[in-house]
This record gives sequence, structure tokens and C-alpha cells, in this order.
Amino acid sequence: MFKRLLIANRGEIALRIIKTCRRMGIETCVVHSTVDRDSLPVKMADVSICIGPGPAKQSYLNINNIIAAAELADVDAIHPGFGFLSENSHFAQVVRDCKIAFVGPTSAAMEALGNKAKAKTLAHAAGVPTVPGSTGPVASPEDALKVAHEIGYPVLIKATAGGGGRGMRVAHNDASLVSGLMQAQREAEAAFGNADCIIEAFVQRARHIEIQIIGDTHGNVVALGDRDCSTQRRHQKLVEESPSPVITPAIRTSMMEAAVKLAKAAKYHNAGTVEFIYDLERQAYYFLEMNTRIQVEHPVTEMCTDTDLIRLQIEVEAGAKLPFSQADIKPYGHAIEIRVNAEDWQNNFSPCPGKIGVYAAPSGKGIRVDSHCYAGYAIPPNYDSMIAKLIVHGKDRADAIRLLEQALAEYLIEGPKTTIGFHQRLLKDPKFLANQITTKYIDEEFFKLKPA
Amino acid sequence: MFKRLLIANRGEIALRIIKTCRRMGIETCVVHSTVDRDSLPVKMADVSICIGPGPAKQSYLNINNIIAAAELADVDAIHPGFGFLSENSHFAQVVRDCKIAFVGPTSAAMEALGNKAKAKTLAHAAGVPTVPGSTGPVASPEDALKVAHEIGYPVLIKATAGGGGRGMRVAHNDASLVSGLMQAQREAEAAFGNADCIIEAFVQRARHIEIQIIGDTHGNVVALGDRDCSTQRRHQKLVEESPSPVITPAIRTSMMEAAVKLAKAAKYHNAGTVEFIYDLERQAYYFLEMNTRIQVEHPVTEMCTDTDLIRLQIEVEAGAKLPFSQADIKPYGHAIEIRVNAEDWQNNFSPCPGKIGVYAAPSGKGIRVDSHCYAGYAIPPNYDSMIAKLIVHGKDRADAIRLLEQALAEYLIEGPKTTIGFHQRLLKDPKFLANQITTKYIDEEFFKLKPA
Amino acid sequence: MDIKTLKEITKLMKDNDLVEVEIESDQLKVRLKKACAAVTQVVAALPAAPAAVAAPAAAAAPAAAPAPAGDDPSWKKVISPIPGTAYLKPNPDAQNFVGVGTQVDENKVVCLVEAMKVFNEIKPEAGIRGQIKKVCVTDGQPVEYGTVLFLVG
Amino acid sequence: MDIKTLKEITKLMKDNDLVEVEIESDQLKVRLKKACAAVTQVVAALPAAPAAVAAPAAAAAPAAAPAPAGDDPSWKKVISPIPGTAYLKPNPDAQNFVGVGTQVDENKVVCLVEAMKVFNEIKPEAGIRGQIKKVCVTDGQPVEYGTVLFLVG
Repeated sequence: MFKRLLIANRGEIALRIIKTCRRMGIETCVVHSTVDRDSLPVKMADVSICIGPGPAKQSYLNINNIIAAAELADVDAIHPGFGFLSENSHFAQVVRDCKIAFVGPTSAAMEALGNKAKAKTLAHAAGVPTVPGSTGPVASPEDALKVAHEIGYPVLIKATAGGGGRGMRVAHNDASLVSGLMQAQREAEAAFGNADCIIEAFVQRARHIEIQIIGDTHGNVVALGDRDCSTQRRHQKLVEESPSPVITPAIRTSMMEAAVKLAKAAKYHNAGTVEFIYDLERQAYYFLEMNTRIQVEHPVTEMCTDTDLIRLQIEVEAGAKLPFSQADIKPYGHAIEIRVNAEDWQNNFSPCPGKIGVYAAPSGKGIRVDSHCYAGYAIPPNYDSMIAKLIVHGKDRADAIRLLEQALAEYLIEGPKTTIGFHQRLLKDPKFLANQITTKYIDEEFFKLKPA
Repeated sequence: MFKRLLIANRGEIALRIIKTCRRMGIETCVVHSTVDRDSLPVKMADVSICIGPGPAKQSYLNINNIIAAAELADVDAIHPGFGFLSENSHFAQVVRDCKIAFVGPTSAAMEALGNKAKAKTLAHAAGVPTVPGSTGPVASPEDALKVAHEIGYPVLIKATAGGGGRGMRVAHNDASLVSGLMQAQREAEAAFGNADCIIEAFVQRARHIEIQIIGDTHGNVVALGDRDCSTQRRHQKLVEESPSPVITPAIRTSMMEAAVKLAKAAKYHNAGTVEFIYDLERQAYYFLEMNTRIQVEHPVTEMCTDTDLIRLQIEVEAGAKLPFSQADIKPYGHAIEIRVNAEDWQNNFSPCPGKIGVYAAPSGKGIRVDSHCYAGYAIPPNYDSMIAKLIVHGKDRADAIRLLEQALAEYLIEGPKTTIGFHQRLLKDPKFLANQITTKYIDEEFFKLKPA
Repeated sequence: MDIKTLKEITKLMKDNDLVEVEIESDQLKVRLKKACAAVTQVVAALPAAPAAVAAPAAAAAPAAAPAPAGDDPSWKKVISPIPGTAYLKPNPDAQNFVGVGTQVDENKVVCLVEAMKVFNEIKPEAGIRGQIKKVCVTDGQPVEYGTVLFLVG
Repeated sequence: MDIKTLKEITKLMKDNDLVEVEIESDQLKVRLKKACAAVTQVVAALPAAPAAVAAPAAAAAPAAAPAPAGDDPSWKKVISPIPGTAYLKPNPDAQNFVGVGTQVDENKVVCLVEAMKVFNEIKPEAGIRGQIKKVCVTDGQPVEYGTVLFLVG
């Protein structure tokens, strides 16, 4: 096992990694910027090294200084956490070239799966469902109709040269497809000088569901259940829960198998998350992308499976075989994670960095708070606005929601505005409670409704 | 149900009661002394009323001012917590005379069980085992021998007029009993002018084991399992765990039945704890005393039984029937509570009140922290030195100890000295780990051993 | 302003638990601020009644609130010894016990605080004697232990 | 207002836990403010090396530590731009690059910081020129980003 591990990250995840290292008897070295000098990870790590000023580019993204710190502290492993350099295959390679273990997948696997287009090709080849559609630009209206009849309406007409919503239109039947295609081609020709359009299934009502996987260096990959992250605002996850309350056990099993298949195809090891879009109308899932690192919402899985994913990451990187097989994984209960951010949720979630006055986090059976904050801590404006992740684990979804309500009511944070109020309102939202939301719900409907 | 409840207490237990009231939709009014003005319960309660200066006698023990506050805040119930006025039957009576519900037993039950001698008589009458011995002073050496042969050696010769260890001697056989009795009688005559001596079983190696009970006003009483509080220092409990690792299931069941019997005999309702001394040699338990209130260590029971004892206290006081019968109570797993005090444990546990700098409590599955402290909080010198109760719940004792070790390693408190170090050393103590300690262990052996 | 005056002001702050003092005159502006301001400000920023406007105690002035500008720090406080309702006159039709300018000492009843149907006569503590400089409560106002009822100078 | 008065005021602040003093008159405006006392003290109370004395980084002086008394606050700091090991001479047998009194500017190599087997030549930042007033590290000392290597005045 490693003797001393460097954490190339900050905040809550740095503290989270320190805690697991303490449990494993591994010394920790945390690097930090000048503005994080008084942070909890710095206080709690065995060794801390300042690597640069506040801006992430000059500190947490400064590969040169991080490697220099790793050498100075004489560490034998580096954990990148999430964000920052965690999905930077170049960094992973430099670390390994320095004969230091990088707690994460190989650079090759990172590149194969980190690039969306490459990953989709790989998924398709491995037999993992991707969004169905034409294999390339459609040659004629007849071609388009054929594809549409295969995959069913509604379909999306997408200019290959377009992007960001431009050159896209939806067709619900043959007539609108034919006329829409012609219009789309004309517009694409005019706008991009390229009339090519593809036809794809249009997912009208989507859930975001992902599978946590972990693999060792001996070729074993196990899926640790799913997480439903459909409560999003502008593609930012606000709530994550497990198991997803909208899919059947059969679909869950199929998704888990697909995720393992993809990881094995890429010779992937260490922790990763395979993200799927779930089409509520078609009751089908399609591969979206893969995150080749530990994720913010990993505690949701830990609560339901009694695992320590950070520990597993470190163990497999040290060469250990996974301590369980797929058959051993039997997630139980229901877990929900919400993010308490220093944001003014009633004012477009604008960030509110600043000093925390009184701080008292909830505690109790089934309640877990992952946080680096404390009373008197000043949230610096340089990084993200996360104050804490609040995770609950109950017998079932209703029980978890009840626990979450209690925990939110007990959470006392004076100073910056927080998103606690948003979550309290969400927990009273009939559509959220009845699992009737889609990934667009918060952006398009939630704020138009009067609070109950 | 009550509309507004006044908490006649402070610190951790005041906050604990506020949390349960919030869950129940009951408004809270907390009374406080001038030095507790910035305390977390005051910040978190719906209403707070200052009732006097720092010294408890003028504030938390000032019945007049508390009743005045209750009237001012127009509450319909008062929860006394533990300590302060919680076992004051006069206070309970005054509260009820004011037509305010008192969350606790009747004054009559409090008096019947709160007085040690009366309680022992009641226990004896109800068939609850008490320390065996002569029914009164022994008339002759022959009488003494008869008693000793009935109860077995070793026995204690105790001058009825003595006390505090004076006029007591131990006999291990007939010869030492006869000579010891004569000597004891002579000494007692000289010292107290009264030669009367009684003979009692001498418990050489004792464990302190207690039973949590809860009763409603309809005559139902249920025992919620046991707690072993044998790790004591000068009769102060340092660690509490459940289930006791030294008794058999049969003995546990017998103790629970005895506790219920005693409570029913006293027409007791609300929460209470029946304390027993367990004789490791004789493998027998004897009634010690009853605490007619909620106890510091109640979370240990809550973790193993999935109950909220404060909620149950309030519900039964409002007239509800217990929501379970004895058959429903199936404690599971193993819970341990330790007290984190602001004390210099290496210097006779001398109190270290003062301001807390950085404060970060552990959190995670199976970990619970009940605390009113926060970074920047100044522990006043007026009251007890408790910073927090740290409670863990694991699959079994080894699992709970592992969790506790992790949690202690994660606990970060800067400022006052704390007892965290003591507990960390205790968790490495072979005798504690092997359940070989008695109630005298910490006082007589622990500090003489070199730390591992 | 000389050091001696400044020293006196800081002593005053210490004695009266003030965290910030600002003195402004034609010639001079002085501002003194004590450490630990953060927590104190947080507390001060809390609404006097965190919830339940209907609660009678809600209106009770927090005793720790700094004396409003204009009060002479040398004035002595007459505080309520018990939570209850303060009455400034013996009965609704009567005159107030005292007003600004009334000479008082430890034998003079300055108001009543009703608690548990008992009307407690409040007199200044032994050693407090002088003129009422300020009446700090209104008739019928709920008070808690320590609520300042009058300032005497 | 003279230095003596200022000194007396700062003593006053220290003795009375003041964090901010502002004095304004027609002729003068003085404002004294102490660093975030609470947090700073907590940090200062931490041992310089929280653990693992063997760890090379443990010995690195915290860059935020206040300059010891006697240093002129106007002196400019030459800091390490990278974590590593500071060397004051080009090789073990050589003379130090600079010493107290050496005239330096942004073109003068003042020391080396070795990181990843690379010896980085450290020169004062543009704009720093003058005499070395103090050498703040010893030869072979581990440094982190921001560690003060020299004071230049």
C-alpha cells in the first residue's frame, strides 16, 4: 500500500480523501493555493504545500508546481479528486512518468472515453445503446422517412455543421419530417455552407441516469448501482438519488451490464461513471458520456452499497483485486444527496462567497454531511460555491425525503445565502415527490409555479 | 399535541429537544442565562427568554423565573432535559399546578423512585433483585455465618451507622467473617456509638448495566434494551454502549422484565432508566437506583432501536399510547457513545472552558454527533464541560469501535483541551477491547499502564 | 483628543461590553472597534424575534443590544429581575410611577413587572440613585431577565 | 500626531482587543486596523509542522508568518515561485550567490530552487532592486510557493 499520498485538489473532496487515507494509515500531503491556507484540508493533512496564488491556473491546474510538491513531499501516489486536473490525461501521464501512482484510469482509457465522439463510437461498437438515428447524413426525404419509421417519432433533424441548438428541428410525423428536412437543409446550406442533416430520435422527456463502476487492474469491472440526477438546472446537478425511482429493475440491470461492457471495451480501471439519457416515452436508455474520475455524487452510491469508493480507488491503484464480484453488490434503501451552495437561489443562483458566521450541520442516523466548511471560514470567490453535500439514506424514497427535510431544517448557516431554501421548496414540489420531472423541469417549470 | 414547548435546560440537550420539536411541528421556547445568550439553542429556538445571570441557582434552577417565562411565552408544555430541575418533584408539581404539561413522570413516581432507600424497598417488594444480605443487623456470629452461606463469599460487613466507606470490611471465609464482624462491631461502637452491622454480598468485579424504559399514561411500559456504562471515572460515565458485551441474552431479558416490573409497581410513565450493578463473579444483577428522566446516553438506545426517545416522551405526555409493544422491540447492531469534554484528561480531567477555534465534527454513515458547539463558541465556566456526544452504530462491537476510531481521528477541535485523546487511548486498551474491565478499571488500573 | 481620553473610552467599552464606538464632533471623529465583532454582528443582525411574531416574548428587547447613541455610558441601568410584563403605572387610570427627571433611589418603586399574576414592584438596585434619564420600555411591554427598564444618571 | 502617540494607541488596541481604530480631525485622519485577529491566532497556534517531522515539507516556513520584529516593512520580498529545495550557492564548494549587502535587481540570480531535478534560477521580480537586507532561508531548506527567500531594501 502507499505510504504517502498527495491530494491535487481542495475543499470538500480533499477532506474526503484525507479521511479515507487516515482510515487506511496513509499519510496525506495536500497542495493548496495561497487563499486556501486556512482551509480545513490544510489543517487536517499531515503535510501541506502551497503551490501558487488563488487563480486555479496558477495553482490547482499548475502541473509543474504540483509535481514539484509531490517530489518535495516524497509521495508515492497522487489523487486528483474531481474537477481541476482529474480528467487531464496529460497530467496522469506526467505523474506516472515520475514513477508516482495516479489514482485513476490510464491515460489511454481516459482519452478513449473522455472524448464524447470517440466514446460514442466505442460504445456503439461495444453494443451499448446510443441515441438511434441515421448512420450519416440522409441522402433524400425517402432515406429520412425510412430512418424515422425505424426509430419512431418524434425525431430530431440536425445539421451536422450546426451546434448549440442551431440547425435543429423536431418532426412528429411524415409530413413535418419531409418539409422540415427540406427547410433544415436550406437553412444549413445558407448558415454553414453545408446542407448535410442527420436524423436522430428526439428525447422529449428525459431522465439523467448514471451507473457507478469500479474496475481493478486485473480486468474485473463491477457496477455499483445507478444514480438518478434528473433534477438539474442548466445542466448542473442539484439532487442525486439512488435507486432511480422511474426505471424497472430489468432496465437497471441492463444499464449496469452495458456500463461494465463499455468499461471493459476501453480496458478501463479505477472508478468511473457511465452517464445515460433515459427516454421516458420510449422507455429506453442511450449512452451519453463517461466521467473518468470520482464524481461529486459518489456518496449516494456509498450509502446504498456500504462501500468507500475513495478507498477502493486507492486499493485498486495499489494493485489489489476488487474485494467483491458483481453478485455481491446488492444496493439497499434509498439515498439522496443535495448540494448546499453559497448561492442566492432566488436571484438566479448567483454565487455568494464570503464568511460563514454560525455553522451547525445536522447529524443523526442516516444523515451524512461532507463539507470542508466551518464557522469563521471564508468561502473564497476563486472556486466553486459548494458549502456541503448533504446525503441521507432511508428505508425507501419517502423515508429518505423525510430525513432530508429534517436535516435541512436543522442546518444552520449564517453569513452567505445558501440553496437550503431551494431544496426545502423542492421537497414540497408535487411533481418532484411524484417522480414526474424531467431534466428540463427546473429550468422550464419549477420557478413558474407558486410555492405551495 | 402541544403547540409550544418550553425547554428548561441548555446546551446539547436543549438543542436535541428543539430538533425533535421541529420535526413534530411544535414551537420551542428556550430559557437561558445571560452567559448563554449566544448559544446555539437560543439561536435555533423560535423564542428565547433570558431568566437570570450565569450561576445556575439564579437561572436554570430558578423555578420562579422559569414559570414566569413559561407564562410569558404562553407554552403548554415544559421539557426539563437532564440535570438542573429534571428530577425535582416540586418543580414538576408547580408546572402541573400551572396547567402546563410536564414532560416526565408524576411527582409521586419521581419521589417514590428518586429516593434510593425508598426505591430499593419498592424494588424488593416488586420482586426486583437487590443486593442480597441480612434483612437487618445480624444478632450474632452464627446469624452472620448463616447469611454468608446463603449468599456466598465474599461478603461485606457494613456498620449501619457508617457511610462513605467507613465501618466496612470484606470477608472471604467463615474465619475472617467471625473475626471481622467482631472487630467491625467494636469499631462501630467506638466510632458511631452503635455496633449494629449488616452482612451483604460483596460485588468485587462489577459492571454498570442499565435498562431504558418508556411508559405511557395508559399503564403500558416497554423496555428498550440495555446500556453498559462500566467505563467510569469517579462514578462519571465516560463510555456507554449497547448491548452490554458481558451478559447473556437470558440475563438481558430478565433485567428488562425486572425494570418493567419496577416501573409498573411505581405507576411510572414517561422515560426512565433502571440502573443495575452486575456481579461478574456471581453472574447476577442487583437494582442500584432509578433515574426518573431522560439520560445523557439515551442516543445509544435510539441508534439500536430506531426510536426518538424525546419524541416518545412528548407524545406520551400528550396522552398518546406507546406506538409499540414489548414484542416489537428488537434492538440490532452495536452502539457506543463517548463524551467529548473540554477537559485536560492528562491532568486529572480538569475542566478547560474557553473559546473553540476551528471546529469540525465527523459525519458519515453510522456516526452521530449531538453537540451545541461551533467554531467561535466560548464554553462558559458556569456549567458542565461537555462539547459533544459522539455516537456510532455498527454491525457489531468491533465494527462500532472501528467507526469510533475513524470518527475520533476526524474530529477537529482547536482551543480547549479535550478528552478525544483519552478515548483514542481507551480504544487501544486491550482490557477494554476484550471486555475485561470493571467499573473500577479507569480509576485503579488504566492510568498505571503504559500506553501501547 | 488625547490618549487619556481614548483610554477612558476603551475602559468604558470593556465595562459595558461595547464592540464599537464612534464619536464625531466638529473637530474630531473617533471610531473604536473591538475584536470578536464578527459573531456579535451576526447576533445583532438576527431579527429580535427569530420566528412567531405572535409570541409575547418576541418583542422583548435583547438586553445585550448596545445602548443607542446619545445615552451617557455612565448612566446606571435598572433591569428587570424576572421575565414578565412591565407596567409603568399602578393601574390603567393612574399616572406613571416615574418619568424622565424623577429622582429615584433604592426605595422608589419605578415600575411593576407582572409574572404569574403577581405584580412585582421594581426598585433600583442598592447604590443606584439619581434622576431617571431615560424610560427604556413602554407600558405593557414583555421583558426578560436583564431587560433595561430605566437609565438613571 | 507623533509616533509616540501612535505607539500608545497600538498598545491600547493590543491591551483591549481592539481591531480597528479610526481618528479623524481637521488636520489628520488616522485609521489603524488589525489583521483578522481570531483566525490568525488560531493558525499561529498550530505547530509549523502538523505532523511527520521527517517530511521534507514539514520544515518549510509558513509563508504567511508575520515578518519577525526588526524587519523594515518597506523591504520587498523575493519569494519562491515553486515548491522545492532552496540552494544559496551554485555548488557545495562555491560562494553564496548573494549575502546581506549585495546589490540585486531583476537580472541577478539570488539562489536556486531545485524541483524535479531541475535547478531553477531565482531572480527578484521586475521592480525589485536594492540591497539584500536579510537572507530568510538556509542552504538546502525546503520551500513552498510564497516562502520568502530574501528581503531587499
